Amino acid sequence: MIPLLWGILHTLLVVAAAPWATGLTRRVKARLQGRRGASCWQPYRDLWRLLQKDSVIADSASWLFHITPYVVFVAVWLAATILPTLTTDMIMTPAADLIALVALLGVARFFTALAGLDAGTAFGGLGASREMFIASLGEPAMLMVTFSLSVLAHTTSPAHLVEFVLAGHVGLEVSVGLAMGALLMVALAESGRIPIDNPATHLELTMVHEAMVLEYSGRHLALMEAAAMMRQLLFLSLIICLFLPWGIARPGDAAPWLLVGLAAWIAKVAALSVVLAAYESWIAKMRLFRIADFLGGALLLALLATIFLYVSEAL
Amino acid sequence: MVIGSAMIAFLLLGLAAPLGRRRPAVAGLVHLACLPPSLLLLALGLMHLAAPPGTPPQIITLPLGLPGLAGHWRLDRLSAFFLLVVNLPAVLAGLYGLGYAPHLPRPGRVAPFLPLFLLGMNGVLLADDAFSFLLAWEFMSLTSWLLVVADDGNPEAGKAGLTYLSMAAFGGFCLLAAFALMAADGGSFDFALLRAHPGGGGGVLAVLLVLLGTGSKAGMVPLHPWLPLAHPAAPSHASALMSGVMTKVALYGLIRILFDLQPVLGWQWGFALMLLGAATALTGVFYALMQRDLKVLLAYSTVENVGLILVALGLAAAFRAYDQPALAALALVAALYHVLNHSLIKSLLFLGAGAVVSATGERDINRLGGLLNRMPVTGACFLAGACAISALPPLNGFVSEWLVFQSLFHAPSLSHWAMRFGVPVVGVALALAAAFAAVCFVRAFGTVFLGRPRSAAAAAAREAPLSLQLAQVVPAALCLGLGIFPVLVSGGLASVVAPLLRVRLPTALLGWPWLSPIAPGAGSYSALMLLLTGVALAITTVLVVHHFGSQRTRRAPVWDCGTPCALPEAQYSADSFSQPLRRVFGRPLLAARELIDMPAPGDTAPARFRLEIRDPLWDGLYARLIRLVNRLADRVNRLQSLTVRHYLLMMFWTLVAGLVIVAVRPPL
Amino acid sequence: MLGNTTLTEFLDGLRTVPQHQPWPRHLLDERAWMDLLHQLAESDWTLLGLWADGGEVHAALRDEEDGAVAVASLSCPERKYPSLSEVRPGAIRLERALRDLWGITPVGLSDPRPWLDHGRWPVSRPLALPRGPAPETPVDYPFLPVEGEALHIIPVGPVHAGVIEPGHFRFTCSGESVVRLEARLGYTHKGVEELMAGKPLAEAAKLAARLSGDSTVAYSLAFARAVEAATASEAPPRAHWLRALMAELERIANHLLDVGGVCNDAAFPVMLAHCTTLREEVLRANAACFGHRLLMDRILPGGVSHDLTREGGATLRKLCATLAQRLNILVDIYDDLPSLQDRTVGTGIVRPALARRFGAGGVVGRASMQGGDARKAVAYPPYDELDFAVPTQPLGDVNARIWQRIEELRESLSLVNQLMDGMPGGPLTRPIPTRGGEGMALVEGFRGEILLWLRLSEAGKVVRCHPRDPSWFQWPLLEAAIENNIVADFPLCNKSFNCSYSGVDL
Amino acid sequence: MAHTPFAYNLAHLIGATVLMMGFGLLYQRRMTAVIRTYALQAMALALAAAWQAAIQDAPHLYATALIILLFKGMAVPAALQWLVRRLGIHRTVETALGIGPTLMAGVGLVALSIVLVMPMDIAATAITRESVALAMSVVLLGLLMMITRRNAVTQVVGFMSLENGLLLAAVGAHGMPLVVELSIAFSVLVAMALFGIFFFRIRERFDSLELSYLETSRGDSQ
Repeated sequence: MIPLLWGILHTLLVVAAAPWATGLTRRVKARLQGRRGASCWQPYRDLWRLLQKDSVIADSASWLFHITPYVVFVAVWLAATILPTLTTDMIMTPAADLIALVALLGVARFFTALAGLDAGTAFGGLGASREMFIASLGEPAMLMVTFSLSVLAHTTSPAHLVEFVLAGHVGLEVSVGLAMGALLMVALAESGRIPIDNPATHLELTMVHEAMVLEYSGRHLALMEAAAMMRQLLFLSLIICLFLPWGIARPGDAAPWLLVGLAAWIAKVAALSVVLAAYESWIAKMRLFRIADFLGGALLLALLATIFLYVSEAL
Repeated sequence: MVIGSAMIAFLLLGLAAPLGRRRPAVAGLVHLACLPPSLLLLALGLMHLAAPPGTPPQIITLPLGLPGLAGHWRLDRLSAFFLLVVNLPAVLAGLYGLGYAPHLPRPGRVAPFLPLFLLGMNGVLLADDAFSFLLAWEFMSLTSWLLVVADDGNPEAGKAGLTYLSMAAFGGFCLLAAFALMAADGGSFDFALLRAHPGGGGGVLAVLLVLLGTGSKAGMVPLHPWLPLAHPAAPSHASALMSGVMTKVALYGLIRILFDLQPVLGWQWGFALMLLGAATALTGVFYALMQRDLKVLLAYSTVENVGLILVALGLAAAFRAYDQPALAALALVAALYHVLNHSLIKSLLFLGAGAVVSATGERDINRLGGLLNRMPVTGACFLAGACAISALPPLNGFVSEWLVFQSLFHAPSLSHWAMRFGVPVVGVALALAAAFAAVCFVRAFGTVFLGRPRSAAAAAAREAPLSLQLAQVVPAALCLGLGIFPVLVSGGLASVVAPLLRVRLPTALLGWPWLSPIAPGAGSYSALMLLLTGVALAITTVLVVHHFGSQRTRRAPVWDCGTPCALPEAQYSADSFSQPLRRVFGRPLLAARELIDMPAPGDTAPARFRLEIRDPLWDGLYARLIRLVNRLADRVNRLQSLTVRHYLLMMFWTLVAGLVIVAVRPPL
Repeated sequence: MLGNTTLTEFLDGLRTVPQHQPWPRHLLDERAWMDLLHQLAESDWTLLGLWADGGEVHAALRDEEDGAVAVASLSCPERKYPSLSEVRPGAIRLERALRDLWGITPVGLSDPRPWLDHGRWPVSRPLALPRGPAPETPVDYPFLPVEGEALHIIPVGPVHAGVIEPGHFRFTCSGESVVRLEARLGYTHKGVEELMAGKPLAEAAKLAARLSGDSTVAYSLAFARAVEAATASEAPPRAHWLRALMAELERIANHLLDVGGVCNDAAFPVMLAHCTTLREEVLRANAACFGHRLLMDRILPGGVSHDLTREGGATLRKLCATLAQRLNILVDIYDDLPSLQDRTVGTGIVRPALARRFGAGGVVGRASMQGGDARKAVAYPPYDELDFAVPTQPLGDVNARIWQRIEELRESLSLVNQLMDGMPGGPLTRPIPTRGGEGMALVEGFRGEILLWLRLSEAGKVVRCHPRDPSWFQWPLLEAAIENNIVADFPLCNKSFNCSYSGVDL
Repeated sequence: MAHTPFAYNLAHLIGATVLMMGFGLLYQRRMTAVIRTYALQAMALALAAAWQAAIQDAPHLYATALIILLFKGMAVPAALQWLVRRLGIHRTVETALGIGPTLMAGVGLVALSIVLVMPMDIAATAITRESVALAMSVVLLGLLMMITRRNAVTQVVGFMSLENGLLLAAVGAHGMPLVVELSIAFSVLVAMALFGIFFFRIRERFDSLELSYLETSRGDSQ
């Protein structure tokens, strides 16, 4: 009963905290640019405002366009639910592992791209084409990170990976370092941040994610935006969960430990958001075709991580 | 008994069909008549699979075959499983053909061969000696060739048929030689005897020939070029069978020989198979990504999936060689799961493509678009197929992909360094192939079914007739079912694999809804849990959004950044969609070049764009081979105009050479 | 005779119009015009402008060898004249605009499509004397053809996702590769030439100051100089120096914003934030010294309206010192940021030969080796007394245009200091005599050389005023700059050009 | 001399950072970025030396670390930056092989060095296979960079990164005297001076080539 309760709480937590993390990133970025910036809570207001508006849908769009925001939102939410944040004692732990998580994000991307193509506009296609191009390298890199971690820990389940790390089976392994580097690169790409995509741009021709959702409005747009925020939080949580899990509550811990886990998670998310904002402020966006080098590099890094395991395992 | 009657039914149907070739309705009837025997075989396969473990295989010996040799037929769990794989799509194809075949340009050239084709494929599955196997195999090849060239008005089909025929002949010859080598030591073509003497005779060369023979039929790189020519040339339901089923029959041959008849292979074979599979998967999906013809695209996607299965088979062989039967069973289950999935998905997609083609007359996806609004059932089913083949949960494609990756992730435990380095590289290839597959099907579904129509034909499309719809809805539902209840399927597959590897894979260590084949903590997947949670979250989302937000939806002209443009070209074409990938990977792989001629500003001359794509494999291997053969043929041509004395001389020398070989050859 | 004649020699024997200052205007007949065409094909005279006035077509030319400027006029009673577009492609859009506005047909112009007239005006040929009727059905605008399989079109604008000026860009692409780009402008037509006609000088000066908000000083200066030329008067020396001071301040403010803007379009907003604060300091100094942030209406025919006080001078000197220092920091950031360099270097190359063919000046031209700068070429006061260089860049890419702006910023900062040092005393204005005449001015704005031609009536009112923005010759180059680039890099190219949408559509 | 796994792991992690910077060198396309990555590599190397000093209890390695940090991590990069800016060649890195293929070749080289190291029997020394593999990989990557990058500056950087790999192996080995490291450092100095002269001599060539290479090696047209 208790895991179920925590599971529900955790499910609500990830959806509730996502706009805050995005708001924090935006605020720090604004600060770094010498602006005052909007409050961290502004994304909530934005989403609320969008929710109140009517949704306008293009004449040429099909039913797929209607359901996509729900599919995307639920898929990302589901993925975020799988991932342990404050505790590893989760009801959803056995239901899906990292491969399934990648695939769930793939579902969200698949449908977002289709929705981009649905209205029959040039920009939607532009975004969809670029998104799938980026994903075609990012997703394998993510899978390879999973690969190297699972070779190390003999599991692909995130909760068990956390257990494995916390149990001290793995120290500062070279492979872990390489895998983390790869995951950081993938996370930037997958959560649509600079230097891959610029969520704040107004230049249609340079957009990726924004171009796909250009035709959305009202509640549908709110869902798409919320899904994007949740995706960003998810990747922060993933990095935390795989590489900085300390502080997380474990099965059998008493309730206060859960609060500690919560506090630790929030602190780590905040810290990573600040780091992300700082990094974003000091780099320009890449040329589109340079992304292939970047993510190809991430893929190779993850491959190296797997290869390096053999040397250390042979010790 | 049952098998025999079903087989005879196919045979009679095939023989009877030409009688009514003048009437298109007869073609439909023939397809209808194919249903009962297919259903019968399907039920038979299911029954055999459902039988308790330890049930012996059914063996039938018929006085058919080479003089002095009986024809051996056998139904074991592997055959039973493949009966399922063959006859389920066969039922769908029959259903589909019922409504579809009468509208073909030449229904009389299709109807007789379909039952014969089914006969051939089922025959391969049941054969238990080399002669019967090869007979059925060649029968399958020949009838499928006849289906390819069914549309005699199409010169492309003629060329495809020629390529296919030569490739089939090559494959058949390889298998023949392989069996000859294998039988050389055992002294028998009977599978039972071969099974009794594992590791006998032939060795490396035999395995290589088996690989070439079955690989060429399955579409293994570099023996695949015939496949994207031949599969799409046949009528759509035959394409579905060829692509979805016949490749699986070829893989059946591979599994039968490698895991049943010749189970003593070094890990090197598994390694080679893995690398070949990875190359096949990547090549297939990358070519699929570049195609404009919907059916060719699907055919290339078949190549990709065959690659995936080959990787799993290679892993299984390697695990077995390293004496890790549990992991070998996992890999083999993954392979078989994907065999089943792909046969369903690819049938579904080809049937959908057929519906699109017959509704619009258009196979070029750059001239389609917006069909989801006009063909909702076909569109929804195709979407299900696209999701499934892109390995999206909770559909079935994901389960088999998950299993393949799980077995792959445990492969680094194998101790040889080549394996340790090779496996991650294969992992990268598979991950790339999976991601490309998603791109490919977003592109295909997006350009065909979404957006605005790009041609008048696409704008005037109508939904397919009921039988066609039914033939698509059933596999789509099955895709979902096989995805949601993976434990049931993998449990069944574990029983198929058990006799081959002598170990039974535990598929649900965590309990019923969780697929967890390796260890309780080693990663598990439960589609049902995900689906239920997802539904719960979806309901919550809908309730919250509709309670707190506006519920109104307005329809309006497309916004398009304030510049709606009515031209159909003002949306991405399929070529444009895949251009970034073409630009990054196409340059090294396909020597793809974009030639852009952009006039200076103010110049009103047209700008020009030309794309040059060349297939290095075709140029480098096949084109050279063809030239060589042509040159040889020219030489040989001279033989036709020799005198009688020359002919006699040649016969004499051949005789002497033969005698010398016999004399020199060491005794058996 | 062809080939080695100077512009002055060529036009020498032709009839000259009296009262056209400061450069001569010659009346050509049909044959002389054809000779001119042949001569243009041989020589490298730059076409400075092409405009109509009643039944006459005027072409302003400059011989780059000796800097001689002249206007050639052809009377065309049959409302057609031989087109210059064959020999000077920069004239194509000017001729199309001329046809739309005046109904005068350029014979031999290869592009039959309208330019400014989108078929939405209540009249056609608005400047011709009998105006034409409005089209009854919406006009179809065929874009230039593209041949190739499975290409797609991206129509961008005139409404954009960001708040920028309206312009329509039509890309025909294969995926990310651009096969053809065509711009369609003319969404901001205000009918300025017609508005100017008949206005007294003071009102016309106000209009001139509002032709282009970011170049208000440059246009005011051009107008004032043209008026002074037409009336053969001269502003007092202190006015010249103050005008130059304002012009440089305007240049500094705009270049700062452009440098930041280009970086922002490469998703590096930090640079824009810093550049914007610097620009804000300039604007505040403007407000403190001259009473208007953008210096609008500070320059009048005959002089300037505001004087620079001692405190104002001190403010500006301090401003220059801070700017120079902080600019260096920003330049270092730009130069040291590989991710930014990666975007700008090699992107959007304009070949020097092409820039020359179109006679493009300004930042765009100078970043492609074209050294033209009216401050040097015309050397209007006080620039003849100042020491400054006209930098150029060889490569013509986005990076070159950024560097061009940075170096011009540095020159301008030095100029501001020189202007303060050498500022003469004396009156601010001198009255303009009321008399008729024709005047032309060439003034260097921050985008490039602005040409302004006007004719005054004897009553001292504007009869006809034709301002020609430098963007006319820069816009077409944008279509070439995209060659070999991908769609996603277009905004960067466009921002690095920063052409005026409004200026080419008055 | 029993070291804790933690000590080893951290040493390896630092080594891996050096290796990653080696890949970074291959990935970068701007001269400034290349030099900066090189500086980071040298700093990671200094860290590795310092850590080895701590775990081996060998104070002379602290000196090595300091030398590396000051000389290779700061002085050399600064000199190179100055040189590059002085010559006006801080634009694109000229590649003989595209970035992607180079990176793939790099991974292949790392795999190769691991294969070579695997059968090594080094129980006797404190150097673990992993660190040898790391060092050898860095050396090979440096070589790869020298082969695949046309520009003289990048070749120098490749050479020095190769030499970083040697140092990485050296600091990991016990009992290597300070003199060796000093001599290596000086050898770099000599190399620097030589290459400096070399640059100035080929400057004219750069000037004349700049335009054409810019057009052929633009970022997205590879």
